[in-house]
This record gives sequence, C-alpha cells and structure tokens, in this order.
Amino acid sequence: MKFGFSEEQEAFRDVLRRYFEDRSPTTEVRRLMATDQGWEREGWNRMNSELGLAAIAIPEAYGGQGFGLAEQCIALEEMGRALVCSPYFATAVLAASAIELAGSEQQKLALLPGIASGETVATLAFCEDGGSWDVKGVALEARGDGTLHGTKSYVLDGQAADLVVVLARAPGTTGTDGLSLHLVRGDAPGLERRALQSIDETRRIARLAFDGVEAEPLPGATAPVMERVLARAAICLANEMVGGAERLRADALDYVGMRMQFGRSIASFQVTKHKAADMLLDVELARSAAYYAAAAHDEADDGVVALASLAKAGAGEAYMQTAIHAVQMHGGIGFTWDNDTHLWFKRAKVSEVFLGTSAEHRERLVAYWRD
Amino acid sequence: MKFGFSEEQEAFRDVLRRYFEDRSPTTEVRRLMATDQGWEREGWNRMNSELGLAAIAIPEAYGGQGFGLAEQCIALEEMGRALVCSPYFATAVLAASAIELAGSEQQKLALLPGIASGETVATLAFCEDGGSWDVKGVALEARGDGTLHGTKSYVLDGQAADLVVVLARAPGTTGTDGLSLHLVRGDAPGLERRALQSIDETRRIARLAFDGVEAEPLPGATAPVMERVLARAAICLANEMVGGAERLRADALDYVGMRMQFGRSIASFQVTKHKAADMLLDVELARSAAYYAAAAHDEADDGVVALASLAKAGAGEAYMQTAIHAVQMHGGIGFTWDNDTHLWFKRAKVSEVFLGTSAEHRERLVAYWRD
Amino acid sequence: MTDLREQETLEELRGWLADNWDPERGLVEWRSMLADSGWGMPHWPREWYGRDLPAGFTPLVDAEFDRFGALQVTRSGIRMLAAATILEHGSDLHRQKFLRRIITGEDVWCQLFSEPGSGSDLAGATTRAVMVGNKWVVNGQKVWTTSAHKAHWGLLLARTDVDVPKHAGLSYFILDMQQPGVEAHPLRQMNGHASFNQVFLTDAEVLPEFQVAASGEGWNVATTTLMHERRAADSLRSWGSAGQPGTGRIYEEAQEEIRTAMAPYSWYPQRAGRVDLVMPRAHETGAIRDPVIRQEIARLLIMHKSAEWTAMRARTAQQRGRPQGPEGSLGKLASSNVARLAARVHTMVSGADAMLAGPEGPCDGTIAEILVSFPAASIAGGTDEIQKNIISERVLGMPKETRFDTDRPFRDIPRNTVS
Amino acid sequence: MTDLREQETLEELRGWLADNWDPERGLVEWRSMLADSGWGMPHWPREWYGRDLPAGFTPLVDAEFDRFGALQVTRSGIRMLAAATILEHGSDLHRQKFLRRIITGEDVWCQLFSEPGSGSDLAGATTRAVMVGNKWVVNGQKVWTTSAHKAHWGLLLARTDVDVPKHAGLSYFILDMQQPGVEAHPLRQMNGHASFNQVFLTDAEVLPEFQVAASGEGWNVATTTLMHERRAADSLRSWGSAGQPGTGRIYEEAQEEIRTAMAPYSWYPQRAGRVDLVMPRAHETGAIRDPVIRQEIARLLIMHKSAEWTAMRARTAQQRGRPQGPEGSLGKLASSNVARLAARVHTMVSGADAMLAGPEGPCDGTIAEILVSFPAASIAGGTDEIQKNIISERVLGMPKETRFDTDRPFRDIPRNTVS
Repeated sequence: MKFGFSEEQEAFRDVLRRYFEDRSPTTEVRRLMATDQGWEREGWNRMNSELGLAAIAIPEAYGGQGFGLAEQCIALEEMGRALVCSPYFATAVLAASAIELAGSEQQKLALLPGIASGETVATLAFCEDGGSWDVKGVALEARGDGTLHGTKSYVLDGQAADLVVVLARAPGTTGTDGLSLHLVRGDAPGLERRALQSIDETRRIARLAFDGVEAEPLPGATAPVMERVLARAAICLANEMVGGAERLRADALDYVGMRMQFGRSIASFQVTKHKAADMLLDVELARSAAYYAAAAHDEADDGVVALASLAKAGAGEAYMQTAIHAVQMHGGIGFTWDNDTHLWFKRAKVSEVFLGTSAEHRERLVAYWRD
Repeated sequence: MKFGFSEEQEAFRDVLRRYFEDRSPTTEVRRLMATDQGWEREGWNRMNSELGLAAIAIPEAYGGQGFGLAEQCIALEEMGRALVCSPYFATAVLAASAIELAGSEQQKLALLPGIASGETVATLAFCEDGGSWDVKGVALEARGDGTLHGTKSYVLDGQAADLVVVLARAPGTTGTDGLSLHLVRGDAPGLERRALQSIDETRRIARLAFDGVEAEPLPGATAPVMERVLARAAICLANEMVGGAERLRADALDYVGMRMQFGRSIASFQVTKHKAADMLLDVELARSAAYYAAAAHDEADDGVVALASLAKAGAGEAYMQTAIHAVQMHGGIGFTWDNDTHLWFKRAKVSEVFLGTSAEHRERLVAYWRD
Repeated sequence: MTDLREQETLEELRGWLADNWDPERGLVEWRSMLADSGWGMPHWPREWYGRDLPAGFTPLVDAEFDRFGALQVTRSGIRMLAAATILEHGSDLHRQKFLRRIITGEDVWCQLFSEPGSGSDLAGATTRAVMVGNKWVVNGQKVWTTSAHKAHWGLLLARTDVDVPKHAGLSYFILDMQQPGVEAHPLRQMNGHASFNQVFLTDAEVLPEFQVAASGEGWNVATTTLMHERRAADSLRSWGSAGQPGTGRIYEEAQEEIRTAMAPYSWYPQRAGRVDLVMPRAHETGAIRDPVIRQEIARLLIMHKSAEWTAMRARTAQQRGRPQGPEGSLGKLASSNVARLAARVHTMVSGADAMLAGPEGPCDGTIAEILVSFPAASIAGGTDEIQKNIISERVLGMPKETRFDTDRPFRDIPRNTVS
Repeated sequence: MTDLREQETLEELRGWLADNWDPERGLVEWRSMLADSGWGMPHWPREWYGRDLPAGFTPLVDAEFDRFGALQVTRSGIRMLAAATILEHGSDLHRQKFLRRIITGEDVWCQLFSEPGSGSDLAGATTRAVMVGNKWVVNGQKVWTTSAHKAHWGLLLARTDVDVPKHAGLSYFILDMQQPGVEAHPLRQMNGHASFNQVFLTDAEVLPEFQVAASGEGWNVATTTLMHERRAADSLRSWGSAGQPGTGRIYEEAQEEIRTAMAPYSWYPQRAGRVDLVMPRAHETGAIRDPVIRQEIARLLIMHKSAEWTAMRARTAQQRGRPQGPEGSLGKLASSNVARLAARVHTMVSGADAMLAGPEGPCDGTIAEILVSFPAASIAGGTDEIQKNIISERVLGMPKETRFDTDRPFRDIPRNTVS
C-alpha cells in the first residue's frame, strides 16, 4: 500500500487549519473550557453548517458526505492541533460509528442525518467504573423488558448528549456473549447524569446511572462489531493526538528560537537541538502509524484492528513524551497557567488512557500479530 | 542503616586497584581470553597467595579470612573494573556460598580450606538448558543410589573446575520440593563437560552432562538455602558489574576529553557533557544499590533477598546502558576489536542475563515487597 | 572548643532554659528573649544577637533545646537568606534594623532575583535601578517570588549599569515591599496552585542606605544569598515535617506559623511523584496483579531507593569528614527522574481513573495533582539541563560552554523579546 | 521527452536487446557491449558511454531490461561514486581511462576519506600530499575503507595546504592502490568481522594528471562523492537482494560477483537488529507467552513499522513530486533506535541463551551477532549525534553550532592526539 494525501485532501486540511486558527485560538479554548458544558451549540453548529465536519464519514445515503476515515482523520488531526472544544469525538466518531455499524437500516435513516448535520449531539457509553474498554468488562444489564440497569463512566460529553448509545449485556451472560447496544435519549426518565472532573478541562466526561431506563436496541451489536467501533475510535484518537503533539512540538520549537539566555538563543544549545530532533522523530513516527491505520481502514484491510492498537499506543507515548519535552523547553514559563502548553499536556495525559492505556493496546497488538 | 566504607576497606580497595592495574591490564586480559581455559593457574595462585582473595568471605574456622560480603564485594568491584580473568566468581562466590550454607560441618572443614587457598577451583551447576535460575526449573535427578542423571548448562568455569556443586532433585518431585546439592569431582566418571562459546570471551561457561555420576550430598540444600546462595551471588555480581560500568564510564570520559573534532574537544559538546552526566547518575545509583545490598547482607537483614534482586536489576540496566553509551562516545573506534570498550560491553551483555534477567529480578523484587 | 568549654556552655544553656522557658509565652516574646540572650543564633556575633560560638556547636545547642522541649528559632525561609546576606555584606544600619525582627519572625521577606526573561540566567536581569535625586528608582518585573504579597522586605537584584559586562552591572538592594510602586500578583501554575508571585516594580523607591554593598557588587552579594538557598530548602522540608508539638500557647502559635508558611508548598510532595502511594494504590486498583505494571513499579522502586541510598552515602561520607564526592550533586537530577517515572507508573496503576481530578479523583485528587505537577521537578530550583551542565563541568571537569555574554557591555547582548 | 520519443527509444532498445542479449556471454563482454551501445548508462553523455537520455528515463530502460530478462549494468558500489565524481569534476583523460572499466566492473575502487583522527569531521583530514619533483607524494593513514585490499584505484582526499582554513586546503586524487607505498590492513570489529581496512600511505605517489580538479578544490569534489554515497548504499541493498537469476554463464558470473561484493556486509542485517526474527524466536523460546516481553515486542514492532511507513510516506510524496519533507532525513535515526531496541528485545526473548555465540548459539549465532553488532547502527554512516545536528539545523532550521575551526589556518586548529 502506498499512502499519502491527494491534492484535494491537502486543500481540505488547509481550509480546516485556517478555520480553526481563526475560530479556535487558545483564548477561545480557555473561554469555553471555563463554561459548564465545555463547548457551545453556536460554535458547534457553525462548524457543521460551514464545513459539514460531523458529516464527513457518514455515508451519503444517511445524509453524510460519504468520505473515508482518512478524511475524517484529517479533521481530527486539525482539531487536536487547535484543541477545538466541541462534542465532535463523542458524536461523529463514537456514536456515529456505533449506529452505522450496529443500527438497522431504519435506525440509520432516522438517526444519522441528525448526527451528520450536527443537530443531534450523541455519544457512546462503553466502559464502566472499572475503566475497561474491553467488552468483557461490561456489566450494565439490558433486561427482557427492554430496560437498562447499571452505570457507565468516562462517557465523553455524557452530560450534554441528546442521544446516548449504551453498551449492555443480557442478564447472566459474560465475556463476549450477550452484548447489545441501545439508544437512550439524554433526558430519559431513570437516567441520572453527573459530570466527572477531568484533568483535561477542554473535554468533558460524565458518569451515567441507568435505573430501569427504557431503551431502543440496535440489532447488530456483537463483540466483533464493537471491536470495529473501538478500532475506528482508536484510529481517530490517534490522529487527533498526532495533531496535538505536532502543535506542542512546533510551538516549543518556536519558543526556544525566540528565547534568549546567556546572550544566545536557547535553540542554539546542542541539547535543545537534539531534543527537538528526537521530538520530530517521535511525532513523525506516530503520524505515519496514525495515517497508515486510517488508510488501511478505508481499504477494508483485515488487519485494521491491530493497526488501530498500534496507532493508539504509538500516539499515546509520542504525545505524552512530546508534552513533557514541551513543558521542559519552556522552562518555568511552561509550568504556568497562562502559558498554553499545559492545555495540550493535559489532553495528552487523558488521551493516554482514554479508549485503553498504551500497555493494553500493545498487548492487543501482539495478540493479533502473534501468528 | 548508615553505610560507607571504613578506612581499612578503602585501603584494601586501593591495594586491589593497584594490583589489578599491574597484573590485569587489557593486554593481559586479551592474552588470557585467547587461551583455552580463559585463565591460568599461575595468575590465580598468585592472586590468592599474595592477596588471599578467595579466602575473604570464608569463615576463619574453615581457613578463610572471615570478612563480610562487603569486603568480598570490594574485591569483585575491582575485578569487574579490571575485567580480571579468573575462576573467582565460580569458586569463591558460587561454590563457596553453596558449601558454606548447605554443607555439613565435616564437609566445610574438608572443602572450604582448599577453596580459600585457591587450590580447589570449584563451581556451582545450577541452571539447565531452559536457562532458568529458579529452583523450580531444576530437572536433573539425584536417584536413590546416589547417582546424578541429567544436564546442567551455563556453568561458570564448568570445564575447568576441580569440584562441581550440583543442584538436583529427587525423582518425582517438583517445585521447591525434593531439592538437593551434591559434590562431584570434575573428572568423575560419567560426567561429560563441553565448553559453550560465550559472547564474553573473558569468562567461560560449559554444559555438563551427568550420566549416572556418583556424588556426595550436602545435607542442607533446601529452596530457602538456595535462595540465599543466589542472593549472595546476585549481590556479588551487582558489585562486579558496577566496577565494570564505572571503568567504561571513566574511560569514555577520558577519551572524549582527548578526542578533537571540528577543532574542539568532543567533551566540549553539550550533548556529550549531558550524556556523561547521565552516565554518572546511572552508575552512582547502581553503585549505591550494590553497596547497600552487601551491607544489608552483613547485617543479616531479612530483606536481603529482595535487595539482591534490586541490586542485580539496577546494575544490569546501568551496565548495559553505560556500555552502549561508551561505544557511542568512542564513535567508529569504539566498534573496533582493538579498542577495549567491547571487552566490557560483552561482559555487560552476559551479566545482564546471568543469574536471571533484569525483568526476572524486578518481578522478584515486587513479589517480595508487595506487602 | 574544648570539651570542657562545651560542657560549661551547655550547662549555662540548661540553666537559662530552666529560668526562662514557658510554653505559655507568645512566640514573638520568646524569640525576643532568644535574640537578646544569643541562644537562638549561637554562631552569630555577640553584638548581633549571637554568642560567637563555632558553627559546629549549634547542633548541640539545638539538641539541648529539643531535650528540654523548648522551641528554637525557626531557621528557615527567605528571612534567613536575608540574615546571612546582611551579616556578610550589610551595613550596621541593616543589621540593626533587620536582624532582630528576622529572629522574631515579625518581618516577612521575599527574594526578587528571577525575571520572566532570565530564568536560568539570573545575571541577565534587566530590572533597572537608577539614581534619581537622592533615591534609587526601580522599574522592572520579577517572578517566582514566594510570599511577595505579604512580604515587608524584598532582596532585590537590579541593574544599575548597562555599559559594563553583565555581571559587573548589577547591584543589590533591600526593597520596602509595602510601597505604592510595588505590586504583587499571584502566578497561577498549570496545577491550579498559585504558590508564587509576579512582582511589578513601577518607580519603586529605595533609599541609598538600603543598598547592600557598592554599586556593581550585586552579583557577588547575590551569590551569598544563593549559597544559602539550597540549605534553606532542606531546612524548609524539616520544618514542614516538624514533630509533635507540646501543649501551650507557644506551640499553637508555632503550628499556625508553620501552616501559613507551608501552604504554598502543599503540592511539593506531589511534584516529587509520591512514590509512597504507588504500592497502596496498586493494591487498591488490583494493578499489583498485572505483571507489566509490576515491572514498572519495580523500576520506580529501584530508582527511588537507589537515589535514597546515594544521598545516604553522601551523608555518611560527609560525617566521616571525607569529600562528599559526586553523590550530592546528583540528587536533584535523580529526583526529577523519579518524579517523571512515578507519574508514568501512577498513570498505569490508575488506568482510566488517571483522567479524574478533584475530590472524586483517586486519593481525593492527589493522583491528578501528581500528574499535573511532576513537570516542575525538572525545572524548579535549576532545570535538569542546568544540573547536567553543573555535573559535567564541576564534578566531571568537562569544558565549560563557550560564553558569548560575559565580555561585552550588557546593552550589546541579545536579550529576550518573549518571556 | 514526449511520449512518442519514449516509445521510439524503448522500441530501439527492444530491438537492440533482441539482437544482442545472450545469457551465455561473459559478464565483462556483455557489459562492454552495454558501454559501447550506451544502454547501460542511458543518462550519461553520448561521448561517454551513454545516450544523453533524461535521468528520469533510466528506470524505464531498466524495466525493459527486466522484462527482457537481460542483465543491466550494476550501478552499485564505490566505483559508481567514482564515475559520478569523474563525470562531474574529472578531466577527459580520467573519463577515458576509468569510465569504461567502471561499467564493465573490471576495476575495483575504494574511498579514502575517513581518518582515525577525523571520523565525523571528514574535512579535518590530515593525510598530506606534497608535490615532490613532478609527482604528488602522499603520507598518512585512512580508515573504514571497504575493499582497499583488492582495489585498483582509490578516491583520495588529502591536505595540500595547511596555511589556509581547513576546507580550503584539501585536494582530491585518484590513487593507484597497487603501488608499494600503499598498504591495506584489515580492521577487525568488535563483532569479529573485518569488513573494512586501514590504509597506510607511505610516500605513495600520484601523477599530477591524476589529480581531480585544482588544488584546494578537494572538499568541493568530495561533496559530490558523498552526495552519491547515500544513494549507493540503497542500491547496494537492492543489489544484495537481487531476484532469481536465469540460467546461463552470465548469471553465474553475476551471482559470483554479488557474493564477493556482499561478503563484507554479511552482518549488516544483524546490525539493524533483525526485527524479522523476533516473533519466530519468541514462539521458539516461549517468550511469546510472557506478558512483559510481549510489551517490549510490541514497542519494537510499533517503532519498526512506523519507521517503515514513514519511509513509505517519503517515497509517496516524492513520487507525487512534493518536497520530501522531514521523513527522509529521519530514517537513519529511526533505524538506529530500532536496532538498539531490537537488541534489547532479542536479549529478553533469548534469556540465558543470549550469552551463547557461534554455531551453538540461537539461530546459529545470528542472535549473538545482533547483540555485538547493533552499536554500529548508531555510528556508521554518520553517528546519531551528527544526524540530530543535521535534522535540527537543516530540517528544523535551528542555529548552527558555533564553529571554531573554519576561519583560521588549519595548522592552528587543535587536532587529535588520540585516535
């Protein structure tokens, strides 16, 4: 497989970069992260009406643009770069994939157009208090009467979502058996939502308690389907992380170029130069893996689940390492609230464990590739 | 616990350093490593008659000097530093500890004086083809008629030893049950010894096949005793490794100080300076752990088995890392045979896995410390 | 001192304590008595609140206070740096005006050295002091200043001459912090705490008699302050962990003083990585059963214990009167490595919970505080890079970095435009 | 070229191949025909064994050879660096004397640039060439020279003037390697192989007409050679892994030539860490069941695949005519990281067996060879440090290291006393 971006894709990226530079400077990120919800409908709607971002990867038949994951990952990389405060990941990645892969034709026709237009803010409630993104860890029950009982945690934009896709299991089942997905309105009776305080104030998580909530099942939820949903999410997250890491790297490089100590630019110190070279290598390797996984997904490569884990683990290490280096290169300034570095630093920390830790994804990679 | 060396200990170290600088320069190491046996009786005898090194840690009652492990570790550190080619580790560490800890009074009186004087070259045959230094991996059988059946591998100086202490188990036993230690003369009928080619030419290993070899049992061999023998050996090896790492570090520092490129000393490049600082930290931390473990042993600290694993794992990482840095700091010259760096590099590589890998010792450490 | 003199001195002290110690006195009152008697600072000169005793004798005096259950002067914080600097370089006026209230703790001091544009390069300070009429007038900005908002006096390093090389153009002043030209703003950190201040100096004034040493001597004086800074950091730690108080008014006042003084440092243990929490957390989360995480825990414990033992070796060597060797200088670097690895391990141990901050987060948010505080360990008090420069140059004797800023007028040296 | 011209050219080639290709010819005979016809080096000038075709057309010509099953000229090795240098900077005498035998492969060439005292700093060469009577007389020592012991000609960089700055005092010569003043000794490496030579030059002679370009132009000429070196390294790899031969005398001769040429490089795959062996070995030893080792295997595979894909991105960008971006320059650094990590992983996977070398060692000693060869990956062809300098300066545009050796006479620059 050869991979790289077409002229059109590069042009799309340029548009997005300029858009977010304009609409999501760090002053705006700081303003939004201080709000209750962490983002605003207005900006979210504008992003969708002007650029159709939520629609990118949704098939045309369901009101989307029908592009591949590669295009969606361009958007995610740019959002990661600008640290855009929005429910994009929850809605257009997590919920959209789950519905597209597990929904009935009718459900897709009913739900995906709203997600594509940005009107419906949705999310996927996958893991629970144990914090495991392995389907085996699911304990929330979907009873015979169609009601859900249990709790979900670390649900992205779980408090704000209009629609929650909930992973459950039939009573008495374990492991990969008896899984099911269900649609729940955000304001459904019996659903109690509570915000969790995240290290990363630019992205909100919530704990959702289901006490006999009535829900509509999606017919296609099996362990392999959930594996594909997670793989898609991991690839998207990896690309978002690469965007953030690249921004940190570039900003730190700019900073040391301007900063003088001992009568010379900090960038002229050999140790700084070599660190900058190492940082470039880290980010470029993670970028290649993230791009490759997206391309493999669009070519319907069988190995995409392994590649998703590879990309996620690679990006996880690179992002955190880059964030640590970036703070260090800024010196004391980099540890202050007013400097922007910590905004990405915290996203890096949270992304490192979201959707599973790097160690867990490395383990999955070897499990897939061992033969 | 406070620890550090007394004036007497420091003086002992000075004597040894000068002795080995004189007797074991790298020209001599290279000469001996090209011989069949890897060392010579003459030098070994001289070392023992002039300095009594094999006797250091053997109790006075058995012809030794009755010092502690701290003193023996000073000797090992200096031997590691000079890469002395001798059967010291096999004889005075492995075999001596096994006999002292598991032998009967009569056996100790009979055997230890010969070891203390250097007359008897001995070794301990512990692990087998699987390469495990866990007693559970022992398969060699000691039958009811007192004969040994099976093979031992990676036996230090196993081909040259006059006396081999062999770890065996009773037929039908597994795990930590049924262990026993046995004395076998190097020339015993039914014992076939074959040299293995080691990466490290300064230290020889052998594979020993026992086909009904008659052997004399040591009465005290149990799993806890073997654990103590191994702990002592691991502490000794850690100290030897620290000596080697320090030598590599110091030599590389000297080299970069003399070497000019681009009209300036390589030592003036900031990246070289910082690497030298990191190397110092690595070696000093490993040194502290090695010294601490030896001191704890002599204070009969209960935790010594855990501390031995800590010291071995710490020294293993530090030695190999230092060796890699040392080659790099020498540049192309460091990769040549004529440069001495590779002699220690290879010892570092072999020491990394001898007596168990660093990962294995880390696992043991947590197992001991988990409560 | 001969043993005999020692004995006599300690007996005199015991008598004095027996006559004067009373836990129901106020803290300031008691410290005033310590100042007057000289027992609080026994190694200081007799004329300045001391007893002219050798420095090595002070620990014996302190031990006697301990045995007696009496409080000694708190020899911590910036005020002690001020005292050391004033004793060595100040005028009698300075000694008269400041030393006694330093001992009693009535005055709060702060240190105005660092600037936004010169973090590692203190001698690159650009805050200007210009003589206008009969006063120095100071303009500029200082940063990383603990307690500036409540300080009475500040130790100020400012530039009085830009036409000479950088080190030669600095002067040292004692600045009245409670004048209109001095504004202290809290400086918030990425972990949410605001332990430091930024200090804006706008036509702040200093009387000529509050300059320490001559113009151009500032770097030399500052070096004295800095030499005492490391020691002060150590004693701050032991102050913070001071033992159980007795009963009585003075103990309450002392505890309150400690609480106030320590408040800005509440996150310092988290900055260091909280290795102590790793095992309990691993048991709590079950991570202790994960062989992969066990490896990382072991790595951390090995590094942490080895660093501890290295410090122990350094102390033992010192106690035996040997040269300390490289161990001492390596401690700072080791602790920053430990902090970084600890944050990694805490993340693995907590898994998804590592996302959570605040009271619902693991250990009431302590884990989150580690994860957003550890980067300071490799920056504060000298970055890792500065430490490695020091180790390579001073311990290993490697060549110094070529300097481009020491031999020409300060005005010609390229300076920061960003901070 | 227009598509029409392309078609005509390829048809002409097909006709020529049909008329001339015969697998029973000798290799030299066939290559002579390629030289005469210009089909072997189609992008070279017509007057010098080429056909003046655009460089981009060469791959099409080569593809046609492939389709036809005919052997093309082997465009590998130092001899091709010699050809490129001679074409660009040489005289017609040089072209006449050397180019044809470079194409036929009859002459072996070597490169005499590196010296024991100047590894990373090629321009610091101290080998002297002095005009004595009507000849250049050369004295000095060169190192890391592949094939010097069997070479006919050497590309020599030597100093002809020590009174000018270092780069300006170098000159470039073609040295007859088979004269008495040239002695090549094998240089043994820590892995036991001796792939390189040290070359001692003692009053070796060069006729003035064998100097390339003018005196003092040596660094400029050497730069051409070095530019082609990286490309040559790549083609060497593909040459070594060339596909199945056909049947016939010429294939046998070609295979023999490859075997000889590749012999010194037999350990190069081990130097790179042999990532391909990790999984099979892990299954063989059972390490694949160890979760701790699985983590390290995963780390290695992630790094290795990511590096591969980074190279792929660079190639794709190039093919699309985009600037290559940083990906290309990073490959060398990535591969040295991969090699180091691979050695670590192989050690863990092999456990105690990692001690064993020789035929009894794992994979017939291949694992041992990895463990004592990988350090070369971060040194040979430019150390990691040099790569990071290049990346930071040329890719990231960071300031160049201050030089102290470029603006004064070479004789005044501090030089090595050790090697």
